[in-house]
Amino acid sequence: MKEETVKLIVILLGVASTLGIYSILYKENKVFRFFEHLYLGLAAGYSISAAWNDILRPQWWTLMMIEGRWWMLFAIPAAMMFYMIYSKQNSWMSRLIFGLFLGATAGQTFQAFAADYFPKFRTAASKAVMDLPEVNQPGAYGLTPFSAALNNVLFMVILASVMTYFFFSFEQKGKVIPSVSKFGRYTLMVAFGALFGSTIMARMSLLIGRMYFLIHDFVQVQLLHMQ
Amino acid sequence: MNHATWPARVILIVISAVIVWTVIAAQRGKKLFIRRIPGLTAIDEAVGRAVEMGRGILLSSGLGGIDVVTLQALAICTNIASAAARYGTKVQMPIYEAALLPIAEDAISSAYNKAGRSDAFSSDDVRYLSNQQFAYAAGVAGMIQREQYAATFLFGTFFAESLIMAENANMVGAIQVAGTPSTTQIPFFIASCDYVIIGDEYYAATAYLTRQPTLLGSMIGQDRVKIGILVTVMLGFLLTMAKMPLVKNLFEDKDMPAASYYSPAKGGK
Amino acid sequence: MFQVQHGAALYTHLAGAAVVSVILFFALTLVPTKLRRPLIMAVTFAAGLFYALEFFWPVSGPESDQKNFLTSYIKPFSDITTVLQSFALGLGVYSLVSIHMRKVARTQSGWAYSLVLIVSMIVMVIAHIGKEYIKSPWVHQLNEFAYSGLMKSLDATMFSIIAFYIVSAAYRAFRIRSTEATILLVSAGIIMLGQVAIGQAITNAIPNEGLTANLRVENMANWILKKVNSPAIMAIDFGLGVGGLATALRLWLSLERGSYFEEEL
Amino acid sequence: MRIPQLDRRVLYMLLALVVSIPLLVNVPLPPPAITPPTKSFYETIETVSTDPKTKDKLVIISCNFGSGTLAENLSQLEATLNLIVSKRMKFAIFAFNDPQGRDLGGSTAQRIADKAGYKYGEDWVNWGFRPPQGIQSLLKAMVNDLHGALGTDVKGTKLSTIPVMANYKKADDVGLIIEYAAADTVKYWVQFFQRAGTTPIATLFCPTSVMANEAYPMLETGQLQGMLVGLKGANEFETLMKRPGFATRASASLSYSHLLIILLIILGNVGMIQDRKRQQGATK
Repeated sequence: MKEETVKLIVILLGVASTLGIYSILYKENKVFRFFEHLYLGLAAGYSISAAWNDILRPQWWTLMMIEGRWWMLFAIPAAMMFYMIYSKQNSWMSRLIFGLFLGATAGQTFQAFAADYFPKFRTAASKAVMDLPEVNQPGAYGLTPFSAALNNVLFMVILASVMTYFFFSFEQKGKVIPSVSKFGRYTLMVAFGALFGSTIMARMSLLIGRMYFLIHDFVQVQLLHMQ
Repeated sequence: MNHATWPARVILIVISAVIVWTVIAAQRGKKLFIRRIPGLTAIDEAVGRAVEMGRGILLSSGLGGIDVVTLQALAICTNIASAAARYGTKVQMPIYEAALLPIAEDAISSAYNKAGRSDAFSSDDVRYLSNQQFAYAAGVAGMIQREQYAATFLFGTFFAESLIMAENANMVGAIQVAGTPSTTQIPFFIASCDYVIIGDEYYAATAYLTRQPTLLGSMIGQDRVKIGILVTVMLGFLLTMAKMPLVKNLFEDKDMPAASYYSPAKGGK
Repeated sequence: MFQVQHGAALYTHLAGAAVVSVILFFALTLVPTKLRRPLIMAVTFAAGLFYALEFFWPVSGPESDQKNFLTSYIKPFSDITTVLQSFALGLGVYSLVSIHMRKVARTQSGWAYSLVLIVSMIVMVIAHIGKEYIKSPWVHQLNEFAYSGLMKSLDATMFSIIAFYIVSAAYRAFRIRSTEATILLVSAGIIMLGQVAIGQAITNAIPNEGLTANLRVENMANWILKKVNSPAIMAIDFGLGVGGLATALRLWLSLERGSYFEEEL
Repeated sequence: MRIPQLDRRVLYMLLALVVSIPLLVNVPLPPPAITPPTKSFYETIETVSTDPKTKDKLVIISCNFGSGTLAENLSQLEATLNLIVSKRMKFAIFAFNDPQGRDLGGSTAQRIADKAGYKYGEDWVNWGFRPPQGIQSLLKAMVNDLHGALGTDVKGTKLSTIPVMANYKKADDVGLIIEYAAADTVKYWVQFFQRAGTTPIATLFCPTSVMANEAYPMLETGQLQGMLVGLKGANEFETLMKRPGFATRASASLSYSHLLIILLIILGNVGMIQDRKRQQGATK
């Protein structure tokens, strides 16, 4: 096949699958169902190939058979333990290998926690209020000392009230705590609204990408031969 | 931070000790209180609705691999499955990460066993779908549209596909409860689901649903740690105000001049 | 003992390893029921301890190359866990294939779709693994069709379908029903306007300096994102971090009597 | 006038139209406001490329995106790479989250590099893809030994034999990291690479606009020195560089689709208030 023919078929397949998937927007139908199963099949095939091409071959097979690290063979019995779930008597062995993964994940949590949260604790704990210089650093939006201080106080108030909202070990009653936690809930709503609003742009960008494919790559270039 | 600094060692060990201590205290029979969490109370209601309507329930443990978040999701799903099994409602659970399949199948089938309904469990109900994000979403969307579930429960790590799943379930009129530590997805769950479990309510869920001493103890421990963090941070804030930035030094990792060094205001040029 | 081997020696070593594997595997099946749970707990603890110790143990060496006695084992260990996890994919594929094969074999309703699934899976495997080994052009073309033509488009399309759903979700959910819903709506609205040129144009006439700058919509949006959003998200994160750490501790120390460790082994 | 509740299919149709029309015909649009993260992004590249301490160091272009987020990430990549090559900085393409990133990044870099007269192997290199599962340990290893940890480039050539890599051996030889991502992959650089050498490395982030939210705090903590927020950021960057590209064109679609959503929300609320009033009237 000529390269151009291949390219054309690739684009036609792309158009068909795009329209096929979009058809679910009208309602669930046979075309969608076809593409859904096609997709699941391709995805499964892709996972298998990726597992071999990107992981098993370079990190296992090559090391074992070409570089001669024969002890890599022990990966097979270890991995077999996953499959012991299908054995009535020895299904406990799948939990043994699972335990290894579980422990490894748990052990890494300490480092992840320290790396993720310590800088945040520090930021929160070192918000200045007094003696702020006129800040003009990137991201500081050229704040005056007064507004920077105000914003930093607000930061603490929001942080504290949202955290209060998430305390579970006592009944939230009395005068102060319920209103603090209510304020926390309201600021959460502001935050979620903001997240929603700012995500719209990302999702629209995706749609623009797809529409550009349909309009430019398919209609304008392939059908109308525009460049 | 590639390796712990001294403050990090101390703080992490204190945090861990507080949690483990409360867990052990709870296991020894210390009485513990947990306040009402509305989103979690809704789980029973949703299962009840599914029973009334005589249609199935969809569980999803999200897109995580073998990690803390997904194991917690699995624990929540197991609780839901056992409630559903008691009423004899069918539960289906599409799985994302193959390595989780045995453990999920095991958990759900043991939930059925506990309810005395092991006959109702079919291993096809916990099935692997795909470990490709959107193939999984397409598969779940298809399942929802065809099976017309009465209730869907989405717990675990979610990314963009959250809305595809939640909107499709909304179209078929399912009652939906969702919970995720992926904070960015919460607004979409709020828009499409009936009840949303926010933030670390997610980690409180199993404690709340089962009232197991271990879990309750852990939750109380977490609460104490959070209060400790809040107090420390506040203290640091006040000390900074008084020009004694103690806490700043305490959490210091390594001097990090990157921001100021490259900031044009201070003149790298 | 663990030395790199080549040629015939490699094969004898592999054979030896295979024999040892079988023996070890058989030995595991003989572990008495009473010892099984402690064994699982020990393995879990040891795997976690490895990472925890590596992190906590004092380090030495030059500033840029600080290590302790475990640091150099981190990479091999994580490599091997990656490899093991890839082997587990077979479980998923087995589950998927067996469900759909059964449908095809019994010609249950929708069996044709199941057939599509299985065929497309096989095609993808041939094309995508084949392209690494077979130099003939048809494999590459098949890969182009299956991967670039179908798979990539399906991925991108399924991702972009969210744009439609976000519109219907916004239309339905953003109603002034309660205080909370109104706050959500207003905040989302300001951000949306502040993000795009056409929204910014509304307040373009207001000077971007001094007090009046606060009235410009993109500044308001930025203020919400930076000054309201970030402490709120940070507060949620603190809770999640502690929750995750607590769950990790329970799993690591096998304190949990959750569903998957409860049953008789 | 009574406003009816719209069927979701009508909403979908409207959206498709609003997004496609600006792609077909030129629709007028006011220029975007340049936001501080974009400005700081631009200035960081300026600073790194002129500071004698950093200007000869390597730039890591980390392409962790696939074809799904092409509209956002690829326009960011094009806009920023154009600036990098005009500063004659040497760069390396790298991907660890999605193998597509290697190909998309590689082909884009090839195109831009060819135009600028860059030679592969002498001015730039493509390190290729490494699986995400082992990325933490890989980055840790890269801190002290880029050549050993990475091994070969995308074509299988040993890094130690590639001329451009001769001077770049460890983290201290890296002057700038730019991460283009559809996920929160920048955290790996921040956690395991950025501050692991003797001096911290300036790190810039080009996320899809959705991932930007989580990254804002990192700007404040100084973990990131600048950020291009999705297509919008790319559009601002193109405006700043006075070199309009795809992002500028697509931002009309972006603007009008936002406007549509706002109009729909208003319509929905008016309809709801009308319904509520009518119900009150009926009960009276």
